[in-house]
Amino acid sequence: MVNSIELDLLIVGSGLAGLRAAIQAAKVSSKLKIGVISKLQVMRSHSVSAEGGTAAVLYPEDGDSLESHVYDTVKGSDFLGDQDVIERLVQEMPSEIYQLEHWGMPWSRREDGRIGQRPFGGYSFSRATYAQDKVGFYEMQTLYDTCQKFDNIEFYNEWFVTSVIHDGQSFCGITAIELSSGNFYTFKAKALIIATGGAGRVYSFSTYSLSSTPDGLDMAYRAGMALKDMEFVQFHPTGILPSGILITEAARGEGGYLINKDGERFMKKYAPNKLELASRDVVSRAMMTEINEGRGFKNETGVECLKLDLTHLGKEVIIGKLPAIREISLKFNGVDPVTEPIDVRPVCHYMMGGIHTNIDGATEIQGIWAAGEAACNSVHGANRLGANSTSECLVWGKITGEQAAKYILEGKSQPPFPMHLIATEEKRIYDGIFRGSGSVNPYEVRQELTDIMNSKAYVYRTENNLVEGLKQVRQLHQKTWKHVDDKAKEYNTNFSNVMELDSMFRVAEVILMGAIARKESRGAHARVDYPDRDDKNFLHHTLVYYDTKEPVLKTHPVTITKYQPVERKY
Amino acid sequence: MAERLSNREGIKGMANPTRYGIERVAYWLQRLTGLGLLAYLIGHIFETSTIVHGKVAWDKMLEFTQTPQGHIILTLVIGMCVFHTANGIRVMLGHGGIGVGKPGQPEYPYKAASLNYKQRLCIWVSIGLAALAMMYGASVLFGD
Amino acid sequence: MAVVTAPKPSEELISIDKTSDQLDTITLRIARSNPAAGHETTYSEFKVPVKKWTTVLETILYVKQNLDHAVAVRYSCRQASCGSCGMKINGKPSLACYTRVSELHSNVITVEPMNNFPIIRDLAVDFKQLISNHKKIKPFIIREDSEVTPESKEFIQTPKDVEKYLQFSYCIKCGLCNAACPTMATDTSFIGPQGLAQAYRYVADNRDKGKEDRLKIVDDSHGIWRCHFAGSCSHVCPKGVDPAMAIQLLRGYLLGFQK
Amino acid sequence: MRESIIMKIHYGTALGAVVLVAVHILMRMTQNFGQSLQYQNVIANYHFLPYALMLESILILLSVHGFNGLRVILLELKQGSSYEKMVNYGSIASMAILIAYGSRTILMAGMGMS
Ligand SMILES: Cc1cc2nc3c(=O)[nH]c(=O)nc-3n(C[C@H](O)[C@H](O)[C@H](O)COP(=O)(O)OP(=O)(O)OC[C@H]3O[C@@H](n4cnc5c(N)ncnc54)[C@H](O)[C@@H]3O)c2cc1C
Ligand code: HEM
Ligand code: SF4
Ligand code: F3S
Ligand code: FES
Repeated sequence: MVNSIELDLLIVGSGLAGLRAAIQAAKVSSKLKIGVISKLQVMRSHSVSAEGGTAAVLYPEDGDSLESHVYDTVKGSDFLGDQDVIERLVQEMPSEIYQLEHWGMPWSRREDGRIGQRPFGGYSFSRATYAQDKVGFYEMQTLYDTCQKFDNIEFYNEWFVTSVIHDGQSFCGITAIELSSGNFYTFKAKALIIATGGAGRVYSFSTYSLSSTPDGLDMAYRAGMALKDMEFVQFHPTGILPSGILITEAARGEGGYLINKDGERFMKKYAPNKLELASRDVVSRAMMTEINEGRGFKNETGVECLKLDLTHLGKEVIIGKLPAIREISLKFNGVDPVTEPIDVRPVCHYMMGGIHTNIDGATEIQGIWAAGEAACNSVHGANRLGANSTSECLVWGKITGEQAAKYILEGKSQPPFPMHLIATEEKRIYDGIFRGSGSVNPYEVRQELTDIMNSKAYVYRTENNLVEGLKQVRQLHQKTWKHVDDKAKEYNTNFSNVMELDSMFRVAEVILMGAIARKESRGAHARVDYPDRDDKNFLHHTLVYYDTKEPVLKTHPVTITKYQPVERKY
Repeated sequence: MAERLSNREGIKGMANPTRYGIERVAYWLQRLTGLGLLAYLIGHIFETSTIVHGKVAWDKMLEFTQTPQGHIILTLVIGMCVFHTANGIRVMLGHGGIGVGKPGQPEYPYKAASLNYKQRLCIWVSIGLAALAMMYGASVLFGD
Repeated sequence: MAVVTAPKPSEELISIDKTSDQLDTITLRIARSNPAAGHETTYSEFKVPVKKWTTVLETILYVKQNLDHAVAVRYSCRQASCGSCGMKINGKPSLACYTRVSELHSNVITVEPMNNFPIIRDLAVDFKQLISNHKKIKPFIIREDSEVTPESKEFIQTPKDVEKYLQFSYCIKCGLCNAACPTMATDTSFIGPQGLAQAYRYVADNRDKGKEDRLKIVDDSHGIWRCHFAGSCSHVCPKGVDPAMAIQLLRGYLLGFQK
Repeated sequence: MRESIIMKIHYGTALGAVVLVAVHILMRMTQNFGQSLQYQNVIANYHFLPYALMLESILILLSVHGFNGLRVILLELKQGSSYEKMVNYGSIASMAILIAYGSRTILMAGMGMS
């Protein structure tokens, strides 16, 4: 007999989006039984690694305006962002910043005691609200701690969710494994919010936490929801070697330079106005061009890179405003940025795509919402601006939490629970994976898969590479890797790692197929063979649906309200 | 059984002062000397109670204490008392938040401000004072 | 125009030990146990290749990926910000992702689960107590107007005000302090340095009005008084939180030294 | 009793003891140490009321401080409500017994009953 737990609202994922949603729902009604379920302990989610800032318009009196934030974001998105959604983000943000502040967020302050902001790539005003360079960490802490106020929020720490159950129209529940005991459970609930974050670990060189795998995306995808715009993967200009740990954009926001082998501040060739603070896709491409044309450095590991120079900022600025950067480069690289430039290289950093939702974060299935990086409500289009993602998590955390809570309170009748799906899922997990057999090492497979993604679908892409990549991924998937050596029930991470790998294959395939289909260069998707943006044929979103044979590609229109596409220059 | 599962260090954690620096040693010494002094206090009260039985009983007791062993114990008590007192004053002030450093933005590599040199110095001074007192005490006791 | 300055050694540069280049294989000993399945602790030994930047977490993951898939270990961010990977490394509570092999100056590395937490399996320990003690001290801003209205602006707080609590909000809830504290070693009901430090973090925040509440909570027979300023918590804290300081400052309120 | 009150007493007794114990020990130093312990001298001390009172306060302060210290250690060693109750009452009882026994000496020696 399968263990079963019943709740009102289920939130999968305890990053910024998940926690914000939980608080909002709890505020709507203290009667709702809310469960936040996460494969990590709740306060360990990837969001703690976000460093640089959260964008919001706080100081119209100093010259900032909502309009400007909207336009910067639209332009950053290379006009693929849905403009109504972007407006929503920008309007909601200021109050979110104040709300966090009221809940205890240690925002860095100006001398007058008001909240501080710093410049960030792609913005025409200094509007990245910051708390040193640990913004995500402090936001997570503030939200996690605020959750402790509510007795109707229950945390399920280290529960691995495996599937979403619905009857074709409405949400019914999920299945999950409690890692500490290894027991399989079903959760029945009236509404679900998927906030499982980004999937950047499908690339081997990545800023993400090791746990940022696409399980959540895959769950939704397998359950019939579309994944949208997955071909847009953001490469951040400055990942350190060899680990890929991020050096935040704030390092350049505070005045850091990028230099090539000739000691040249090469960004002046590519973005004469904004230099290092052009949007990320532009800077990453510039860096790869420099490296490809032989003006890179060689890192000790043999990888080619460029250098980020902060030495001219002085010790005070570095220690006062970028302490974590100094700590990271000292610890993981052995370099003190006060005295030495840091080796950096573009690194997989964000997925613009995700589960297809509307402006309210609702998916195609009734009773299911998605928020945060896992969702794609098209606020970022083809390229996200730095500091806009934590914003997105907060705003749509709040919106979906509120919507889901209200939906539950409306008291729609619950569809009968499709028990047969539970049996199918159990079979997939236990017969398919847990008791599978083979001799291939899943960790080697994971390395191979992520290396393929790194080499075939990196900053610059070509038809050949992408097609080749897709072929390799599919071949690799055929291999009999589905087996788990560790046979213990308790805390079996070998098992969850294999589950994660399983999801990576399907999502990698979606990324590659989307990239092949998009024969243009837009935002983060740069095709060498189609170097220009093609608004005539490709000003639309890509949707990919799961099918047992081959994924099905569709398109979806872009919402344009005020700003017609123009050429994008920094 | 439950305790074993909880993986608590148990009494070893309290009793082993060799890790985590001098502050942990001071913690351990404070405990040990406190207990030692309590034992002595109890003994001392029984010791002095002999006086109610007159001079003979008292002198017999004195004889008993004025052996080399008795002197060693007394020397130890002096040391314990001095250390416990001196360190106790440090601990008390610390517990009141005095001399434990000021909050500020820590810099990597993080050094805890509460484990500052003043605290360390006080601990060493307490140990030093105790040693001096013991030497002096021993010289008086064995000097007779 | 920036020119690459020749890297010059700085006096405070905490550089990677250059001699450790020769370090190429180490022996990693991992404590293995599974109490729920009745398996007592044993140690497995592995030979692991290392480079000068290799962290202990990477050596464990190397084992997990190549030598023994069954090692149970918790990790996520690999950059010392999530607090997952606390364990005993050569006897001292440390973050695995934050300890470079070359720092340990030893060819044998022993990793064991943190003390004072129940073991789930191998290196993964149970955090229920830490989580519930954290909740117990009301780790949130207590005041009536803590929910914003459309007109709300921020509560004013100068950089100086921020400095009074900022350091304590560095806490990543890794639990190393609780693993090191001598009181924790025997007292199953002690709130522990992590929780007590967080109580102070909120008390010291000038936006908060919950001081009395929290003082009441920590003034318990297994509360703040069970800290003897042993300092081991601050000794192992990887984030410079200095819980020992926070606790003494908090106690200052109870003793009337601080207002 | 609130733990803070108990601990304030703990610190208070310690502080009080610092002063008084110092006097007590210095008294041994005013004369040659051996001499100070001569029966007559000791009895004389007990007959001197202020000194007897001081001894009595030292006795009370240190018993309270010492047994509370022991109580703290025992509370940290093991938990459980009946055990903790036992420790709490046990230490109060021990304090009382030690104080009573010591007071008997002071009283009897002071009144010249021996
Ligand atoms: C290094 C780095 C720095 C960044 N800096 C910034 C910045 O400065 N500003 C900015 O705006 N953005 C930044 N970002 C982006 C931003 O941090 C992320 O987009 C955001 O944190 C995502 O939050 P989330 O809530 O959607 O998901 P996450 O925080 O990733 O949380 C995902 C949650 O889902 C859970 N989960 C996943 N799969 C399962 C499963 N199968 N079962 C159960 N639970 C599951 C996880 O356990 C986790 O709790 C940065 C990103 C990176 C990588
Ligand atoms: C005269 C000066 C003394 C001072 C200033 C002093 C101070 C202190 C202080 C501050 C503590 C608390 C330590 C902590 O909580 O970590 C303490 C504990 C203790 N004291 Fe004293 N004390 C003195 C004398 C004595 C004497 C004479 C005895 C013996 C009867 C004694 C027995 C104890 C015991 C048993 C403890 C508990 C130890 C612990 O909790 O670690 N003290 N003392
Ligand atoms: S205080 Fe330090 S050691 Fe303790 S949990 Fe927080 S970060 Fe970890
Ligand atoms: S180690 Fe424990 S005793 Fe106090 S100073 Fe830290 S909590
Ligand atoms: S893995 Fe996050 S702290 Fe070590």
